[in-house]
Amino acid sequence: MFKYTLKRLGTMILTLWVVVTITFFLMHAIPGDPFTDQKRIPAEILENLKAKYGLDKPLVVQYFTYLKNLLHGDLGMSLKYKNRTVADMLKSGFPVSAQLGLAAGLFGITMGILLGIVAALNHKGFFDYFVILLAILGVSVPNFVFSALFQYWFGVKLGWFPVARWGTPYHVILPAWALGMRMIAFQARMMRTSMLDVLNQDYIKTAKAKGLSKSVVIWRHTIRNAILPIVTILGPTIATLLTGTFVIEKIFAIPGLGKYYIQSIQQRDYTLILGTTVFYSAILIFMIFLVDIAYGLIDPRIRLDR
Amino acid sequence: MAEGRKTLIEVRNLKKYFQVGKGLTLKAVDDISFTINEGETLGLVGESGCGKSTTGRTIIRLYDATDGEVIFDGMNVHKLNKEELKQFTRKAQMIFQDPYASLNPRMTVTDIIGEGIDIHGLYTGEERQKRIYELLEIVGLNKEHASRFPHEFSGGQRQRIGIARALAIEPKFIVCDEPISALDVSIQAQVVNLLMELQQKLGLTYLFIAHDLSMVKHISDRIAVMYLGSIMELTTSDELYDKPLHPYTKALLSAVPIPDPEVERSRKRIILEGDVPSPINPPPGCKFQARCKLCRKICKEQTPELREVSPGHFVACHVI
Amino acid sequence: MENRDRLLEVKDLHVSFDTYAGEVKAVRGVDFHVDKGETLAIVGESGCGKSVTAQSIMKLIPMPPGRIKKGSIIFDGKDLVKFTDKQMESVRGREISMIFQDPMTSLNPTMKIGKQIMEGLIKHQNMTKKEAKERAIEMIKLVGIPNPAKRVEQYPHEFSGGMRQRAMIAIALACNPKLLIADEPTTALDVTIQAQILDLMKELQNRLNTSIIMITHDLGVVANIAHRIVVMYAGKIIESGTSDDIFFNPQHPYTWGLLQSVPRLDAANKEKLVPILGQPPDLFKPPVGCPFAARCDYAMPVCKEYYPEKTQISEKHHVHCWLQHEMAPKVKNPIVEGRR
Amino acid sequence: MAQVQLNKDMFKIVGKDVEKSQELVRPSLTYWQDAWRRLKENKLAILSIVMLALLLILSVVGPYMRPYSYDEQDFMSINKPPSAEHWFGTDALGRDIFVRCWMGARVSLFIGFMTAILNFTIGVIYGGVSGYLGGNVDIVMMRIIDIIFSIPQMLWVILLMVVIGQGLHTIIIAFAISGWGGMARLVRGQVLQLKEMEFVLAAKTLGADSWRIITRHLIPNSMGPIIISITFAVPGAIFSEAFLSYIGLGLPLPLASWGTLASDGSKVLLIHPYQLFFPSLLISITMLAFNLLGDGLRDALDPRLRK
Repeated sequence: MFKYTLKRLGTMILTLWVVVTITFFLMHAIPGDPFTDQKRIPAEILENLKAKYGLDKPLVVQYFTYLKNLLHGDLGMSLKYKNRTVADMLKSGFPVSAQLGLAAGLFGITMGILLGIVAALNHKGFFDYFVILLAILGVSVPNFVFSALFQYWFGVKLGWFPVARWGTPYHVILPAWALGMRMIAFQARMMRTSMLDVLNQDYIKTAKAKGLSKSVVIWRHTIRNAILPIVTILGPTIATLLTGTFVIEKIFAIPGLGKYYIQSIQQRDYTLILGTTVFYSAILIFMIFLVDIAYGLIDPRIRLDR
Repeated sequence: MAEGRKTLIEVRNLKKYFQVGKGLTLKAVDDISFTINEGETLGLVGESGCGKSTTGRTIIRLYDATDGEVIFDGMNVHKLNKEELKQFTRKAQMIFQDPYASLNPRMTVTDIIGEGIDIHGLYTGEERQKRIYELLEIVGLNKEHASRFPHEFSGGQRQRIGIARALAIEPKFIVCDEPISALDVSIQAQVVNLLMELQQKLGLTYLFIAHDLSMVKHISDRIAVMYLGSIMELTTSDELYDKPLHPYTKALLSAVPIPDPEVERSRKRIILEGDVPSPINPPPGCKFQARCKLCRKICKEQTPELREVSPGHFVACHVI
Repeated sequence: MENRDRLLEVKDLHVSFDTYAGEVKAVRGVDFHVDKGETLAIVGESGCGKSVTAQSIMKLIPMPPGRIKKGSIIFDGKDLVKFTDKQMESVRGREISMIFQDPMTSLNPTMKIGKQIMEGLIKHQNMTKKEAKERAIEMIKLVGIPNPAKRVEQYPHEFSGGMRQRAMIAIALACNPKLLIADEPTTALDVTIQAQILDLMKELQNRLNTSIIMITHDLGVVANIAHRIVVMYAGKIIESGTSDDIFFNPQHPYTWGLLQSVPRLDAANKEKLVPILGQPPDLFKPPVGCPFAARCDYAMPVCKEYYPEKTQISEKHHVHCWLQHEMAPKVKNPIVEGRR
Repeated sequence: MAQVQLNKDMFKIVGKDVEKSQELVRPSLTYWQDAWRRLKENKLAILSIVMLALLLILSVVGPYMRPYSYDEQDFMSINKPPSAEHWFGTDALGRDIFVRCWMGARVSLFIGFMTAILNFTIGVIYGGVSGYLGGNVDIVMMRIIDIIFSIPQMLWVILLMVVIGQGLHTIIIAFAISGWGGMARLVRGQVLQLKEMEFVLAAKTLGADSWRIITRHLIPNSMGPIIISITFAVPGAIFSEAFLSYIGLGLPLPLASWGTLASDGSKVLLIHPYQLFFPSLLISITMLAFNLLGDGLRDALDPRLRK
């Protein structure tokens, strides 16, 4: 297990490095420099600005400086917000996004798995078709549509929850729900297939042949094995969750990381784009690492084989 | 009955290793040598993982050998260039184990059987069709089956199609890789009878690979017993049954149940203990040492050579 | 017919599967019984209904699409067909156990072997975890797996095929069942391992006096282990009798065909096999008469019209074949002739 | 059994009738015919095909059904709800939403199909080479994919859009560069599995060259899963485009796609909900139809059902 973890850790760092490198050079491949559009800046001030951000040095030097600073957690200064570091902005936005993501993720995974289980146990029954329908709707309807619907119904018409903004736990419910819809759909579908697959396995027959009760067969033998493939798709799921926050935070006017990211894109704040992308990637790669480790813990075959 | 005949295939010190991870070598075939005479059937038996299928595949160069050579009719199979290799494939063919996986599900029976004819440009147009009908008849199917797809046939019928495909380019030699083990008993006999008839009629040479010793004994002139990539014993099939010498052969023979309750009741079994060890990084010495009751010190140190103890009877054992 | 030694009696069992294309009649009226301490072999080729029959006894066929249409399964005086799922739970594993063909897939990959043995014990014998574990270690030792204390803590992927089948036997026999159903338990194993497992089963049967139903297509295995044999074809029993009856005095042409189509290790070399030509019928539309008629050398017009009644040859030996009818011509029995 | 009339004639041995037992009773169908038969039985899938055909037709003729052009502004009728004149209403600049929706359909569907085709091409070549060559080449090629695609596609797309600028072509380029990983993995898996199948070995034994093995054996047998994957790739791209437009990285004005329309509509959601409703409905219907069709194809083409 130790060796396995170490190997995963190595892969993680390598991946992160590749991503940082690609992103860095992509950002610097943009023609012109970040200040081109600000025409009124006199030449010497421009030079000063460039020097301040280190843009006057050769690209390779900039790259290594960036890497070095990155190791210290320094992601540079924002180009558009004067006197704010990128790290600062991430620090203020991340907890909000994390809360939203966590709420949506927990909600999505639990609901998805639950629905998947119920559907599989009710195979070809009414509830099964209901879940299939729900799952297809969930992947077919964009989450900004869900957001709009929820805002309109539960916010404006019924007035149960605040329409937008952030602050109290009440504020979390609508955006988390809208964000979780797609996840529910994915997980329910996956869990259902996985359950049906496991239910057809020989070892389920063995368990039944032992005289175990239906509930024991389902809980102890079926679900545990059926959840394994769910764990493997957690990585991509977290990724969709992450990109989902961009839109949701915009719609619900939530002061999270996604909002900064979108802003940075619209304002072409390159250091902020670079910093956010690197940060997102790091989070995601770390999540995937955690998922891999969790998988190793749950599945004894992996634990010892590698 | 195979004596005095010309040698068709000579396998010399053939090795086939697979790399299965860092520093791990799976020695599927580990230095084996034998010959097959023209018109005879050599049986190759052993338990799963003993390397018998790999041997068959390496002989016809589906796999490249790690070391050693295969001489077929004067050709050094693993040294042939592209053009020579194509000529070689016309002479050596294979029949596969799984009747479901061995036929391309997207092709009609005509195209499956005709593939070899097309590749080697033997016949075209109407002649090609005529030849395919002829082949179908030879293997006990009929014209109506030609336009059908593999999934419409039962296992036994599919195996017949596989045989027709191999026969289409008129080979001299066929590797039969467990051709009957996926079939029901009553169908097995059909296929075995067909193979034996074809051999008589067309003068074919077979390498018959199987784990079912009674079937191998039934069809083969001589039998080689494999264990963990090595040949343990090689002799005529009657001699193998009457006078087995290697302790593994003895155990294997005694493990095969005989469909006769009277015989079974009075039989004394040699029950081997434990399982076949892994062929990955095997210990030095005799491959069978871990399960052998006669194991001595030398068995753990030296790999026994396959030597001729009486005319035509080869054994690889220090104790014999 | 009342018999104190009788453990299981299956009467007129019909099992069907509803598929989208229609009803597949997998088992079509099957009668047999098992006595205490005996081994009954059910022999037949793939698709003949032998596995379905066995799984129906445990009511392990998936329902739906499967269903027991008709018949009774009397076990120890009670009709299992009428049992509810809940009632079946106390039969399965405790009274009747089962082992399956593929030991690689029939153990739960994420559960320790020990725990898989303990489950049944805790459920049926009200053992504490500690007692169950001790018993599990004992069982592992009993089935001949070395190092039992270490092995209970391991997962199935750490066991070889033969060892897994031993573990399956340990699970099955943990609660001392009266009947063990073994569904092709050695088919996926190598011969030397098969010999080990068969030996083990016989030894345990002697020691524990368990009855065994052995499902197999391998006549060699049957000859090795069975006391009595039932031969199935296309969902019906076509002949049944003691091991000696079936091997030395079979009466059904299908049984003749089966025996003649397998080579014997101790037979003279290159003796031609007598295959059964053709294919078994599709059970979507089973033929009205004898299902074997299309492949039978001795088929008569009557065979294609009517299914033959049961004919008693001796106390334990009966057969379904029109050749037994008084109007039928006398034919030579190739098996009896061959033995002379 | 009822008493039957038996007579001597019925007891003459006539022997076996092997032909009869070997008769193939079921009709002969090719793989594609069989798949089509199964697909036809799936009502939802057929409905989806009809819906998609309808969408395609409307995207062609829709803009000509009303006497407005997609960029014609009419300040006399701003934010008008749906009516006989403006079927889907008008937007903040007085443009007809019905016409804009079908112009948007052209753009969205074009993006969807182009992306699917490009991903298919790159993915099949990359995955095919990786799987067919195997060994170390395969290991390296797959490692590259693992690293690149551990970051969600959307992040790459956003970066690329920032770098190469906004526009219809750049969206498609960005999707093409960032979206072929799944297809490559799928094709590689298929090839890897198929090339060890006995029928491919048989072809090799017969002396078939690589070209023949690839064209006659590998490609025909991996088409099923590839087609399914393409079916899911089209809506995926439409979805992503909508998403991009929504966060302001979509098409430049006055071009419209469903995504930009929805994005515009959402700004006035609480006052004029219909402006979001129509484009969202079209997106959802398209997604639904493709997803249902994909599911139907999966059931129809799944080789496991064919035994």
